[in-house]
Amino acid sequence: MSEARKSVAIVIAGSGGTGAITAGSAILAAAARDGHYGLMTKLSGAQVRGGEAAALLEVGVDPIESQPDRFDCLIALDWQDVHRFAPEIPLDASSLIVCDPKNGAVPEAIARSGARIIELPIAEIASSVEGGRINMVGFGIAAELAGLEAGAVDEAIRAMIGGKGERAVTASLGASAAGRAAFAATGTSMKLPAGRKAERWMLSGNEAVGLGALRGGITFVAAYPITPATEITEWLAVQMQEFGGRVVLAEDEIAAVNMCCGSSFGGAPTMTITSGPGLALKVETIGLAIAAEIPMVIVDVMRVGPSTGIPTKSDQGDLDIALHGTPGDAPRVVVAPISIADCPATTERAVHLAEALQTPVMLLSDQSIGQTQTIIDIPADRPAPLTRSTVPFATGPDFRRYVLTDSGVSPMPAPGTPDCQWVADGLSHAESGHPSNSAANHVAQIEKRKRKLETFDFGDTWGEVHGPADAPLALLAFGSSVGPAKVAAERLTAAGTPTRVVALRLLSPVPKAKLAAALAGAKRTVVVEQNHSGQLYRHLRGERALPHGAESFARPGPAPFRAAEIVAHISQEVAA
Amino acid sequence: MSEARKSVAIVIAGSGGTGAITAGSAILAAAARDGHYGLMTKLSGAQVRGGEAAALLEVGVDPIESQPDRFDCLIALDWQDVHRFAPEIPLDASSLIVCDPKNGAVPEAIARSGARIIELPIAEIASSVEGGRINMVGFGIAAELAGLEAGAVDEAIRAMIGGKGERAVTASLGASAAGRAAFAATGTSMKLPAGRKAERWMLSGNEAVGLGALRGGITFVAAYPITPATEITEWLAVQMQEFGGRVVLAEDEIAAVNMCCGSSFGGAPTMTITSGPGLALKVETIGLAIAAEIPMVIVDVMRVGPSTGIPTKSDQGDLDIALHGTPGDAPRVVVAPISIADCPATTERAVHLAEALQTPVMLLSDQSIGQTQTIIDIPADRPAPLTRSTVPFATGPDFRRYVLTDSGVSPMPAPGTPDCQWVADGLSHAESGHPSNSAANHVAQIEKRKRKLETFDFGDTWGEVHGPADAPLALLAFGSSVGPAKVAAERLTAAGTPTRVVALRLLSPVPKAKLAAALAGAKRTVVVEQNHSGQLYRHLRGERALPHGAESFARPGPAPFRAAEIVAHISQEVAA
Amino acid sequence: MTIHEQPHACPQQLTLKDFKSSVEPIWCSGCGDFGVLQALQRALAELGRPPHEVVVVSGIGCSSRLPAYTTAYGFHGVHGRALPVATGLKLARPDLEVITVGGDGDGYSIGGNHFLHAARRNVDLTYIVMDNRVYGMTKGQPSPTTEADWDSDAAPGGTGVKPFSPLAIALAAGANFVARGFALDVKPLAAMIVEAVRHPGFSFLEILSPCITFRPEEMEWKKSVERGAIQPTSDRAQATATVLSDTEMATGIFFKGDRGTYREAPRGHGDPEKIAAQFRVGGTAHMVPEDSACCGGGRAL
Amino acid sequence: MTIHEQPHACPQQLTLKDFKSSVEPIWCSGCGDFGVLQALQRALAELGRPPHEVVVVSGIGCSSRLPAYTTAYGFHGVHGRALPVATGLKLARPDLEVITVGGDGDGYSIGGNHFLHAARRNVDLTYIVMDNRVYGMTKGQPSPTTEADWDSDAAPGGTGVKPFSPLAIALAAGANFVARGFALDVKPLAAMIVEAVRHPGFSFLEILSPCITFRPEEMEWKKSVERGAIQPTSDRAQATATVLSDTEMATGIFFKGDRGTYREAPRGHGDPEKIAAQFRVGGTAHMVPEDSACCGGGRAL
Ligand SMILES: Cc1ncc(C[n+]2csc(CCOP(=O)(O)OP(=O)(O)O)c2C)c(N)n1
Ligand SMILES: Cc1ncc(C[n+]2csc(CCOP(=O)(O)OP(=O)(O)O)c2C)c(N)n1
Ligand code: SF4
Ligand code: SF4
Ligand SMILES: [Mg+2]
Ligand SMILES: [Mg+2]
Repeated sequence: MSEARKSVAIVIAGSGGTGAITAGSAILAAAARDGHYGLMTKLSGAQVRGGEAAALLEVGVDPIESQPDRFDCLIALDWQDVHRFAPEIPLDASSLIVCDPKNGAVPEAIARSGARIIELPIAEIASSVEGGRINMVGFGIAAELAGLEAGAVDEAIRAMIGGKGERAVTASLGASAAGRAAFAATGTSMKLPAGRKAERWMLSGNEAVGLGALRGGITFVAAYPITPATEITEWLAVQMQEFGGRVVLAEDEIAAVNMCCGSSFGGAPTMTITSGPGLALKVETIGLAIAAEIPMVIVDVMRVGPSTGIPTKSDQGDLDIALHGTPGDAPRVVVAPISIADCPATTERAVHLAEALQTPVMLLSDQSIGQTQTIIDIPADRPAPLTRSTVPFATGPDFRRYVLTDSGVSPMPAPGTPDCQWVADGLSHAESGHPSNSAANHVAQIEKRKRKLETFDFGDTWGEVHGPADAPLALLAFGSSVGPAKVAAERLTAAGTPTRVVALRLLSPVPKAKLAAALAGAKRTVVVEQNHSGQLYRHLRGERALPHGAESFARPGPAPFRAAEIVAHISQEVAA
Repeated sequence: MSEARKSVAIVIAGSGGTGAITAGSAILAAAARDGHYGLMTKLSGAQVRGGEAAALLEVGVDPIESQPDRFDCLIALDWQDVHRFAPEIPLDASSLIVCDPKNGAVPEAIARSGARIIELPIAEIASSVEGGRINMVGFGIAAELAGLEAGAVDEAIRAMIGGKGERAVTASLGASAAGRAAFAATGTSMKLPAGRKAERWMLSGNEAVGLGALRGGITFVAAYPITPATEITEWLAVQMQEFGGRVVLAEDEIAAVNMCCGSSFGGAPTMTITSGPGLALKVETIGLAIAAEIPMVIVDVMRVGPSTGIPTKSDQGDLDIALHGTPGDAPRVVVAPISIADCPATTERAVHLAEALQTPVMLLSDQSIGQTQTIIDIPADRPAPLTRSTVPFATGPDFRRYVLTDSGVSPMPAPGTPDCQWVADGLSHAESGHPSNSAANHVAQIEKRKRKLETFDFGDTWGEVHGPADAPLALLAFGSSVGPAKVAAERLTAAGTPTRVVALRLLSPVPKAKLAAALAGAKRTVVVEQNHSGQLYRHLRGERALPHGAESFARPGPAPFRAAEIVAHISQEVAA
Repeated sequence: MTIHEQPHACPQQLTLKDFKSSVEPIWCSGCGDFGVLQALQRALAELGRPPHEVVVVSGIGCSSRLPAYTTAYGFHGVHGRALPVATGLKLARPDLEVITVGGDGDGYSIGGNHFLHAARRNVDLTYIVMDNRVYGMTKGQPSPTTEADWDSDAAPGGTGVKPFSPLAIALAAGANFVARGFALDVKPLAAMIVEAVRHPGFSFLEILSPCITFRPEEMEWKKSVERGAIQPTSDRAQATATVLSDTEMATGIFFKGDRGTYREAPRGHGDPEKIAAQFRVGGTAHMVPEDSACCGGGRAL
Repeated sequence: MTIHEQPHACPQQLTLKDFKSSVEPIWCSGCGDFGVLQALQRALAELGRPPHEVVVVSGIGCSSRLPAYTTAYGFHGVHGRALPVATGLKLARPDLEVITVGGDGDGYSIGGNHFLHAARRNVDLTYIVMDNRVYGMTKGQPSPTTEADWDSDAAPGGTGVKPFSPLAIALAAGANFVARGFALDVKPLAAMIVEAVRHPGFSFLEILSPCITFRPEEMEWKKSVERGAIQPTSDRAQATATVLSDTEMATGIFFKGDRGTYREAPRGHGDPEKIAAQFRVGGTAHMVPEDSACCGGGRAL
């Protein structure tokens, strides 16, 4: 893209059954073996199954955390319905389109980009290899374009296809080699510099959250399927066969979160997993868990709302309900991973926080984090564990489940512990846990629950600052908006407007002091988020955690949030 | 209370079965007939039925909108467990306690107030009348204390007891007369000046909301019982037997709100009624109704939360969920009556707004408004009706349910209309209503739904200003906090700190311009609300609708919000 | 969603085409739901109500996408709540023909409570479930009718939980018409739908509808379905015994009852001021209605 | 809530008193639920598990207040959700004795779906419903078991809807033990609870428990209950026929089944780093597990 090429952005697309996604996965796998980083987003049509599909990739020498502004190359396995993706595949005059002339003319919606067209007989190349498939030819073309090392390419094929037997491997190796050769013959290349080979992780945000759950000690999961969150549940169900623990498929989301109440009351670190519509069904019980002080982690992988919205696309519009979707005053912990790489640690931390603070912790991921596949450095650190306080200060008649403490946390012995019987209750209660209508008890307990969040030292959990710490311009973002904000900040800084990014991980309770320190000296603060009403902005303003004059840049899904539009917004507003 | 007595505050209390509440109702009824205003709150113990009960009354020459700071007199029919109410019945040295020496000593918790004790043989007086009951003696004592006219007193008895036959009436008249005589003999009086006799209304906020629903044109109600909202549902079910229309008892709150979707889609003005925990269950479907633009009114009679909390006590803690309890960006209309007298018009208006704007309208009442019985002037005006736009701009293939208009409102023909078939859908959709993943359609529709709220002229609905409009101190309040705020403002003004009250009725969309005008010139703005976290304050700050330096005074239930504590808070903060 | 309806002269002349919309189904080619759609369109034509007097209501799932594919009015609500929507609609608008459709996940899992209570309430509705024994839309998780040993990522090795019989539940809850059909037998299915719609009260149709994508083995149902094995009865216990003993593959009408349908709404004077009069007090013109003056008239206060 | 438990030497010596808490019930005097409480305390004593190994789980309602009145651990959750709480607890802690209690509104109305699915799932739980055919706590509205013509403000003249039989639903859904008891017959009720708890899987006990305040006529049940009229069977269809034909006043055990209970959780190595290894790529030390390298290992992706 820039003069010293650091990455190449490629799309492989085709109609149902052509295997475009598999080809994309293979490119990511090969890039990883060649020492590169990369990121892959999948697109599919409206059809439940079997419609057009596209793999959107960027591979390069540095970690990649957001979708590119434009693509360098579109490899079309065929054209049937692929034009429907045109708005999501920005191409321009310096892009390439590689396609098979047999499939007819490049559709107008795509051709109008002005990209240079390279015609290759993809189908013919494939059929020249026994068992060869066009997607593997496409894979070879992409690998050649990016200049990936032949060894890494073949290794990736072996790793992916190996299970299908040697014949299949031979066919794929052959088709990919033929594709490489054919593209090499065109004389075009966007070769990347050599990568720094190292062992890394290749995974999606949903898998990364699953891993964080296991590391945090989750042994019980109850959930109801919902896109784009189901993959976490399914990943855990499969892994727990080996790891131990249990995933229960509940009859609905209400049952799921109530099962979590039961299991957590029983002493098990517990998780439920959902997306917006399912979260809506859980909020009554989340209020119970807050009032009765029952730990659990609630994962919400956000999609485009309101209502059913666009289930397969990303948005950050559930912040409001995550923070406030409960009747009565029910202060809670809300955290959001700031990248895919951050998912394991933030999820693990979420489990710790739930257990230590005896409260539900909401983990806000989103479709863009959850369903994007990426290559990351293996995270070096894991958060230090925190556990549930279970040892009573006194037993027998003197045991008080909700004894008032300075920290606001009281001992929570599990059933089976002698002489500590207590009843979890959503009614207002006294220190003993007995229901009480008394104002004194109600206020003491509501204060206690607030105190335990406000006095806790969240340490590093609060967030991160990227870029020049004294930059006059600060972009404040959370979740999947952090990636594009970071790229935007780098470009702005490079272009002479030093810009820092404040990536907020702890959304509630608002880490006011840390935020103020992170924003210190900024002349201009812009809250960047992918939703319509500026939910983070409103939240932070409501909490008096934003400097006077802070601005909001909010834009809803379904279109992915790109660095270029953030840069454009900032520059435009500066100009104006 | 003050030197020129304008009201008298009386409690009648007794154990289960003594009939304290009936006596209290009779006092209210008699005061109404004597040209007075009044307000009655009921207290009962933890027992489901049959425990101790108390009627807390204030009657006086002006309308009364909040609980008094203290009571002038406690009439104890007996003492069994009545001490449990002590924190809710503030008495002081200038109060009276009227009790029967046969019931033993005044309980310490009550006696410690230093109130003057007047002993009367209540039981003996009752048994001196054939069929006489102690509560009617208590009623007589109260009527005498307040100096209510004998005719009004007797008329109230006839109206209340008439249905039980002449013997019962005679017994009650006799017992009440005996009580009056006995108290007159003590020489003590807190006689009110003569009232201005006129026909008025005596009703509770819950009934007033019911009436507003009928006036607004509601013909379909689906609900699930929940305290303190059930009375609205029950009142409507009874009235609709005569008025017409239908109340369906749904299997749960989710079914209720979905039934409302169906009925409203069918063309009927529709309502569902609930309290916090039930509202929590409805939020997913509220999001659907917002996305698919289905009108309905959702009544939430707030109680103390979080979770089951204290179902019979008041709090204003559901504002957060009412505003934000939906995944995705789903802008909505939220209104709150500012007094019991305001309930009919605000409810009627809520129905109009739902129909005209094709959107759910949340009506936030609270336990204190809903379950308090009061006497009000018969409201003079009713809001001008607004109706649903149903006439299509075009039919057949050209009909577009969600056609983009300047107002954001599009025609919504009901099933049965030929050539306009459409499908209501919570998926993102095009103008036609067809599901669409396109960013352009999604953004156009999300903007449309925002636009229809933001460009609508809500007129007077926004709220009211009370007191000197140029007062340097402004108290900003909603719902049942308005009453105590008004009393506090009067006192502050009288004491030399001119104070205005800005009573906000339209909580969303925030009427920024009206609010700014109402607050113009105020040096100090204090947002007064009955919840723990200052939800209205946070909301208005988040929306940038508060002047710089505005303060929050938030205090949760269950204790009733009283004028004295608002005055104290204001004065303290001024001093500090 | 706007559907481009063909103009038609007279209801009696309706054909399947009058109920075919221009919206292209998102279903996988070969999905059993195409058969159900066709059968429904045929049935609606035979029933003779014009499309604008029919409403098709659904929840969320592949099967629940059906409303857009007919020319009737439609309501594609949230997951699991089709029956309450249909109930509210039918009660507010008894003049309309209300057909509810959906999947086994939508209707038996998250929507199970509404299924129970709609059957009990017995509003005059028809409920068609396209049972593919899987959550198709979310890509293949077990539903309440999935076999205990069906392997999936969500439940590796199977849930281990025996599926329940939706017909038995419907019978226990009070449904007034209970039948099982097969999606690919379009003509008999259409006839069954016609009968269900005509039968008063809550009519329940469980349709075996193969999911070719996540349960390709269900295409074998073509062979294993036992056609016409069932005789209708009006004896609920007998119908239940038949349901509990069958192979879950028999198609036909199991039960036709004669429970009274849900009552009509009271028709009233519609004058709110007459109602408001009960609150009047202290004047001379109006009598205060007994009881209501002091305690709100409600026994629940 | 803390309960002040008497210390006891040996589980075998437990008495009713060991399960009596110091918390005073909020129930109206004469409420049937007192009988159920006593029967449960007796049963627990007989079962011989110490109070700290027992958990009583409930929803919201008069009847759902019961947990505080025993000395066991307890969970008084939200309205209608007792069974999922109990399910999660029992699955996480199979060593505990988990008893679920509640009312007809809690269990059959808002909680109906969980009732269906708990019966189907067949986790080893006991579910005791105190059925007074009314919502007591909210002051007298009709429930799913209320007679069609019972007059109330909420449904003047009655709902007009025939009540359903919870026993028939439980049988249809797959409950493994189904019985009906009467609250005021404390001793036989205690024996029935003991049997229900001992029976593996989901045991359902419908208890007729009069609400003296809102349904005073139910005190007549003392006379109309048919005691011991029922013989248990293991034939689900036969039990259903008995349920459908009885007067809804017969007490006894209707059904004892032998369905397998919900499966145990997998026990594993518990080492997350072994699981994390599958993500490794590009190094030399580790092989990338087949398939998972490129597409996340899930067939659902
Ligand atoms: C509240 C909520 N929970 C979960 C989902 C996700 N979801 C969509 S469809 C579906 C299941 C569909 O299964 P079924 O009803 O059997 O329909 P099918 O796709 O098999 O026809 C689920 C769980 C949702 N949209 N909303
Ligand atoms: C979500 C929710 N909806 C409604 C209520 C109000 N509510 C409390 S108890 C109850 C019904 C109780 O009836 P039942 O379960 O039969 O118990 P009973 O009081 O008769 O023993 C209702 C509707 C609530 N607390 N929460
Ligand atoms: S996934 Fe299954 S149910 Fe869904 S459309 Fe495809 S075949 Fe039909
Ligand atoms: S209201 Fe009825 S169910 Fe509730 S405690 Fe009183 S008698 Fe029992
Ligand atoms: Mg299905
Ligand atoms: Mg009950």
